[in-house]
Amino acid sequence: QTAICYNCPTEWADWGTQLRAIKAKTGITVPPDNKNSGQALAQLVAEKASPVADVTYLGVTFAIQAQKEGVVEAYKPAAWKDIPDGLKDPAGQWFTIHSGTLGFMVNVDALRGKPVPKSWADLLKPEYKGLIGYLDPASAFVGYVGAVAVNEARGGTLDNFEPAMTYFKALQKNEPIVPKQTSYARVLSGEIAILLDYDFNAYRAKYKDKANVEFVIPSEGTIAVPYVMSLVARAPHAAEGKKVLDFVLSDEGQALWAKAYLRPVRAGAMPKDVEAQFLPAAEYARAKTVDYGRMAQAQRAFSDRYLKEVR
Amino acid sequence: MELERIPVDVLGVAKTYADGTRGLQPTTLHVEPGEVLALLGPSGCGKTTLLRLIAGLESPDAGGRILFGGQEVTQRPVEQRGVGMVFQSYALFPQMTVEANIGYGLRIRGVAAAEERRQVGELIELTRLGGLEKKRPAELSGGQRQRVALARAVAVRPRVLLLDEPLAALDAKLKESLRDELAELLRRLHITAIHVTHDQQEAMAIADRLAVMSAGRIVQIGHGETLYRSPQHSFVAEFLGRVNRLERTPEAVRQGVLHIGGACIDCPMAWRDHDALLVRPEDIEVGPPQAGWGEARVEQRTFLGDRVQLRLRAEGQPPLVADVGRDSAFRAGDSVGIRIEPARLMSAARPPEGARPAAEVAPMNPQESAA
Amino acid sequence: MELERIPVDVLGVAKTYADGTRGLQPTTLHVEPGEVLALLGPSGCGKTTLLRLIAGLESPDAGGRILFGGQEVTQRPVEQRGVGMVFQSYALFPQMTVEANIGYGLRIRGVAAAEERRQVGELIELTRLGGLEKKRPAELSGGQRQRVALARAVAVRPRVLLLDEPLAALDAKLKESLRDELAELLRRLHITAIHVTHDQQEAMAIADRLAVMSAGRIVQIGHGETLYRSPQHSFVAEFLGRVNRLERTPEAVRQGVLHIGGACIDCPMAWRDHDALLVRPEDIEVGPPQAGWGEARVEQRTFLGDRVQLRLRAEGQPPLVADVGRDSAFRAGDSVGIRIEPARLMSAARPPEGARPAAEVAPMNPQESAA
Amino acid sequence: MKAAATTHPRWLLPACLAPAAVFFLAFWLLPVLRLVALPAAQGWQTYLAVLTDSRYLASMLDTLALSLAVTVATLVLGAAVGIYLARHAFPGKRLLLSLLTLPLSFPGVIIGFFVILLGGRQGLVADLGAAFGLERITFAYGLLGLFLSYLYFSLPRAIATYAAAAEAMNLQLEEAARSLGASRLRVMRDVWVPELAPTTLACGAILFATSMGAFGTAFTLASKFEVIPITIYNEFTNYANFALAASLSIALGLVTWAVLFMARHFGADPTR
Amino acid sequence: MRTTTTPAPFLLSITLLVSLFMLAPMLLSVMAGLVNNYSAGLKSGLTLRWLQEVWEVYGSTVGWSIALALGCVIGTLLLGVPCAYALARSRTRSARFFEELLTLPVAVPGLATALALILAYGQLTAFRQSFAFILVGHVVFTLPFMVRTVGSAFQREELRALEEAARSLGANFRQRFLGVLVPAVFPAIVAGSLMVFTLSVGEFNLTWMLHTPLTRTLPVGLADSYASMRLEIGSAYTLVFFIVILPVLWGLQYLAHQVQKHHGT
Ligand SMILES: Nc1ncnc2c1ncn2[C@@H]1O[C@H](COP(=O)(O)OP(=O)(O)OP(=O)(O)O)[C@@H](O)[C@H]1O
Ligand SMILES: Nc1ncnc2c1ncn2[C@@H]1O[C@H](COP(=O)(O)OP(=O)(O)OP(=O)(O)O)[C@@H](O)[C@H]1O
Ligand SMILES: NCCCCNCCCN
Ligand SMILES: [Mg+2]
Ligand SMILES: [Mg+2]
Repeated sequence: QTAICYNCPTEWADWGTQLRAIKAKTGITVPPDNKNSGQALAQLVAEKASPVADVTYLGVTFAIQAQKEGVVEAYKPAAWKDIPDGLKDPAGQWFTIHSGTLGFMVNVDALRGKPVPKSWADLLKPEYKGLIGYLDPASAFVGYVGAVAVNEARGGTLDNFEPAMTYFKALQKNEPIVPKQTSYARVLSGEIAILLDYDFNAYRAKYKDKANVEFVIPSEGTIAVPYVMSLVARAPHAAEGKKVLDFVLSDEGQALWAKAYLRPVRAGAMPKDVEAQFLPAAEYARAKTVDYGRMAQAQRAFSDRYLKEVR
Repeated sequence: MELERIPVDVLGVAKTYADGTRGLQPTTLHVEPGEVLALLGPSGCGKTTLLRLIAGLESPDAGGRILFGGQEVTQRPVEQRGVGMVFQSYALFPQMTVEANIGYGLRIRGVAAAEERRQVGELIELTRLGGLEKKRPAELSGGQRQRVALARAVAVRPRVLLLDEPLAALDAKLKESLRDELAELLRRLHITAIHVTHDQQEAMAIADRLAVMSAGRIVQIGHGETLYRSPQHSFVAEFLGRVNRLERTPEAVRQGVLHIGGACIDCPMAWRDHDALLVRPEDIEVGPPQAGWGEARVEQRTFLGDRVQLRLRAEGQPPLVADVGRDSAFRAGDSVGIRIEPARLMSAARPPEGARPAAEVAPMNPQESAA
Repeated sequence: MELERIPVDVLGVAKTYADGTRGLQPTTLHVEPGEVLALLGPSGCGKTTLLRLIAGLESPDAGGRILFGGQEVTQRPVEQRGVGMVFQSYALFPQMTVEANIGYGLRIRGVAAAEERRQVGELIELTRLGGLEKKRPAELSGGQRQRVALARAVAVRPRVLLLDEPLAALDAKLKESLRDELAELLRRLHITAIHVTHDQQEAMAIADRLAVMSAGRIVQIGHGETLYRSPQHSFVAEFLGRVNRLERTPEAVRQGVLHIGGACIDCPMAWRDHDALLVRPEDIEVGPPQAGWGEARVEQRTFLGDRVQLRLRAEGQPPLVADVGRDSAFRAGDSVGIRIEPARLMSAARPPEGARPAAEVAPMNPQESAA
Repeated sequence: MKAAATTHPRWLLPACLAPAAVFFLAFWLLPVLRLVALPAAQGWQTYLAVLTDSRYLASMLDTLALSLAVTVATLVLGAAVGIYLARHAFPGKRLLLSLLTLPLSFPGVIIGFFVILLGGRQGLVADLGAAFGLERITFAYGLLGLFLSYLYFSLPRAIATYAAAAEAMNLQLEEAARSLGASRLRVMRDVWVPELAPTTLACGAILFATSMGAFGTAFTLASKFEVIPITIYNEFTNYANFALAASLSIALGLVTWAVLFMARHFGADPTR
Repeated sequence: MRTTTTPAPFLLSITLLVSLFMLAPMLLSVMAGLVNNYSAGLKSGLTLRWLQEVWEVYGSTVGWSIALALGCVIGTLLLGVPCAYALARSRTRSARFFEELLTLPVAVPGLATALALILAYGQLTAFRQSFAFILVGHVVFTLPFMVRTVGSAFQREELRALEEAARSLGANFRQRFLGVLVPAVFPAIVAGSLMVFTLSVGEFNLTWMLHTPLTRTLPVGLADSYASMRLEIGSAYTLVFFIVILPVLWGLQYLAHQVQKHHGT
């Protein structure tokens, strides 16, 4: 019994543990897969005529795009009603399983004594020259999330990316590293001291990998983003796929996400001891949500503009 | 080892290559059973083309026919003609041992291993390759390779043996000794053989008859001695050895003589009206100045071991080269007498293009094509 | 074109290659100003090694010295020795025209364009390359290439000309005619030259003196005629031409004679106690059987154009090869008489290894190293 | 001798060719033709995207410039090393040569990472710099890093090719030039360069082709300098815009193929 | 060629510099895969645990990659060697055209070739989800290298003579092709195989699109581990790559060398 999941990498969001739990509880083998959201979407579209995957895990905007391409299919998992509206497609073409909040993942040691930055504005200071990294907004979903976050924080909207553009242009003076894929390891090694990244990565580094890492929610505010899953249209092992989807939303599955520091979509599933390891709720108050449908629509125009203007 | 002996007939065979080059003009040739015929000529004259046509490695232009033992083989590919070939590069199979090379044709024919061993052993003995059975071609000397190539070619008991410059790849000293060895081997095998070369000494040493070729045709065919002594064309004379060109003034032509260093030599009847004649270096006698002999001065003396070569300057003639015995005492600067036996003079005339080859032994010509 | 003429001295020069091969044993050699010396010997005997040492392309083992015109050049690289070189493969620059090849050394020296043109023109004339100025090496025949290589080498007015088998790449016919041409050219240039070859006729035709080498040493040095007629070692005798080996029974040795076909020949005093002697094919006289001559049977007769080669079987001797005039009427199977002038007999002895080379013209030997 | 048209049965050569031809047709030519038709669905001008969109054009020109620079640098360095290795015997030479050519089998990802190990913030050079009291020198993420990584995967091919070519070089030509008084520089100009010209052309073409298509390296380094394979990748993964990705691929393929074709046309075979 | 003893200081220094540039990263990464903590360096101590971890997660990719590369060699041999022969012997315009076509996969980006393959054959699920799908891509990409390497060997004049010699001895096509021609071009076949193996084992551009979660190869795994895991793990994976690939490559190189020596004339 096998189900293929696109974009379920062992090292991201602790999918490794999740996949083992799926195997143990449902008997279904899900091989790990290291695509990112974009790669998964492209693959799904390419394989539309004869899909390989049964389920997929995507950043929310990619799920909306996948829906448009018609490569996903409606399915309402067992815990459907526990998922807040706005965090799921009404028909069930996609639904959130957990979410993360974008902020600064800071390797304090790598700062070599400099203060931990607290705000978007701090990052523009010359003292952080060479220490900052962010994922390519034109290439990685996390990168785009960072752009939307700074844009919202500095007064922009999904119709007006001017503040983000100005910010990235200014940031270039600090010679940032702009990788195209998750760079968790590079922060740990100190190659990147400050990375625009999710809270769960920072907590993992801090608590699991015992690194001297801090997570900062910038004072001007940020956004939280849902990560969603979908059943692939005409999935070859649809039955197994559905079982997988049910499991990741089950109490047990949700608890596993929480232990990996991903905020489970079913709020009740968050264990108290884990909650304590997060930043206080007051900090999280600065994390907004946005209209993810419009965020998806705006992505192309933003990427083109970013590629043209930020050099 | 006794081999079948058959005659080979080439009847009006020509070859035009795909790019339009006329590799061979229409040619007719008869080879006697058991005869060794040499195809001799300068580079590009069509020797290889003719040999490959006989082998079946090229197909002739329409109209040409090739008969082996009276039987038409024109349409048969080389695999089925029963020829043995020795290539200039030997084309030994590099990955096979000497034994395996020689036995290749037998294995192809499905000869039993024991029988193959026996026959290969016999050939190894014949070609004196004993002790080298397990070596590979790369480990052999040029002469040894040549013998393996020959043994491989005759192992399949071909009806005709074809050799394309089998000695060309060897150095001068080795060539000379292998030449005699090959001649002996061919005589011992007594097989109909056609041997391509551009070395006249090699041709004369190995072959019963020589066919001298030029520009895609056979210009003269016959025994080496005849061709050397009485070439019917200056081309043949020049090709078979060094020659001196002797000029005749119009007056000398009228008088039927040849002037050289003041002496007057009677011209043989046949070349009476030619304005130039040829003579070979060894046919110029050189002695002390004496009555009736021409006068000449030695310009250069070159000791060559078995003979001495003198460059002579005689009145009324371009510089002459004479080969004299190695004890000749004449030195550069000496005045000497020279004499030429009239019978040694040869024609310097070039035959008209496209003339039929002059044949000493006339080949049977059932249907010679127009050249 | 007049060139400088200097003597060349090689004093106790040896060469051990990086892999331990002794390419040349300690060697001492004197070349007279303007002399053409040939280094002659079989493959691998060290000819090229010696030549390259003189050129400065290899450095000698410690202790060896090389003098050009009395001046030590041992440490100078080839660029600064003022030598001209002609390579076996000619090594013409393929991308340059004939002109550009010949003028290359002059351009390197910064000679003005007009002067270069003048000098190149002179050389083109000297080497009869007129009309080919604009051609590239690939478009030239072997002989033309060889002349370009020579012209290029002498264009820089070298003090010593070094030639490494300049004719080896040519086919037999061309070789013979270019040999004489090269000899003439060298004589006209009158330059100190060292010429490597393994062809004895070439060496004799071109060089004033020959140094015959074997296994890394010079075994005999002298004029071609002397070496050919009175070789002091069987190696030299064999290398300079074909020889027959004549065996002597212990009894014959005691009697101071040589038995051949029933005849008895007096042995020259010098070789009285040798148990084998050598004789060249052209030194065996062949005539009708007659009193006092040995008896032999003709086993094979090969017509070679300028001569006839007979293989003879005489009692008491291995098969002999005799070269006779081309009009010789003897055929295979005939009984003939043979005679050998005792003065023509040569020693078959091998000198002890490491012996000092026998020199006809003793080189001046300031400090000959122990061999 | 000219190529002899040895008499073969007419069907023989086609029969030998058939398996490869069928395979190639089925698994490359037909699928790719279908891909080539994709952009047409969005209007024919999609084919010209690389010319009409300034961003794609810039990306293409940048890639061309980078590939060209890398090719030239690799040829110079590869020739020097190849010639040295062919000329000089020393213990461990075979091992060194095989280590130097080993990266031929490396995926581009590894190479990108190597450059980070060398020139990243934690890299060897930065550490060395810091040890000597200088600031931490980083070059991995800039143009220099990209250039060096391309150099890294190009050098092995050049070294192997030049070592083989230098092995076959006619030493006598060089000696002839020297005997005529040529300096080292002259020997290089008049003997080495012409003699190695076919190798240089062939090797240069394949290096250029490889550089144009290199993806993994640029992907790992992710410098701001966007090469065309990354642009194609972005179109492909971010928007699943296959038509545009195909159009850009065609443009890249044409440029690369043209270079390979020219090299072969001038008598040098890059894939040999 | 003879080697010389003439010093060449300029060439030597370039050689040293380039060797350093090529070898240093390999050494660094081997080291990184063996230390406990890369940023702390050697003083953090040596360990095999990264290697072990890699072996657990990615062990299967090693075997598959080698199997794939060997399959690719076999595939290109079966398709390429007869094809090389045909192209070497045929002088028609269409043969030249086909030869030109064959090199196109080298010029077209791997991504495009892979996409084309998926669009054309993606619906054959069993095929799509097996290693055969990747194999097909690798064969298409490496075929020109095999064809050209072996083809130039077939074009040698002496090969024609060898073939004619075999014919004159009565060998039919199969006999002379397998018995004479293939052994005679064996050095080229080994060289071509080495090249194909090398290219296949490191192939990422195509493979990255063609693979599925169940059909991962070494380079794909490498990209994963570099992208998402600890530096030490990525490095340990590189070390695994060395350990696995080096003996195979050296074995093949040794074979090539032996064959060359054996066949050298
Ligand atoms: N395959 C071919 N295609 C076109 N022309 C050819 C071919 N083979 C030979 N020729 C031409 O045919 C003529 C005769 O060539 P052939 O090889 O028979 O000469 P040859 O006498 O054997 O010369 P060589 O002594 O150089 O071997 C030459 O002009 C040659 O260029
Ligand atoms: N570079 C080298 N390294 C090692 N040994 C060498 C080298 N060059 C020549 N030799 C060896 O030195 C000896 C003399 O070689 P050399 O080239 O001088 O001979 P040669 O008389 O010129 O022969 P040939 O007539 O074949 O050219 C041979 O045994 C040869 O193998
Ligand atoms: N195999 C040779 C390495 C060439 C690198 N090309 C980059 C492609 C990315 N994998
Ligand atoms: Mg020929
Ligand atoms: Mg030599």
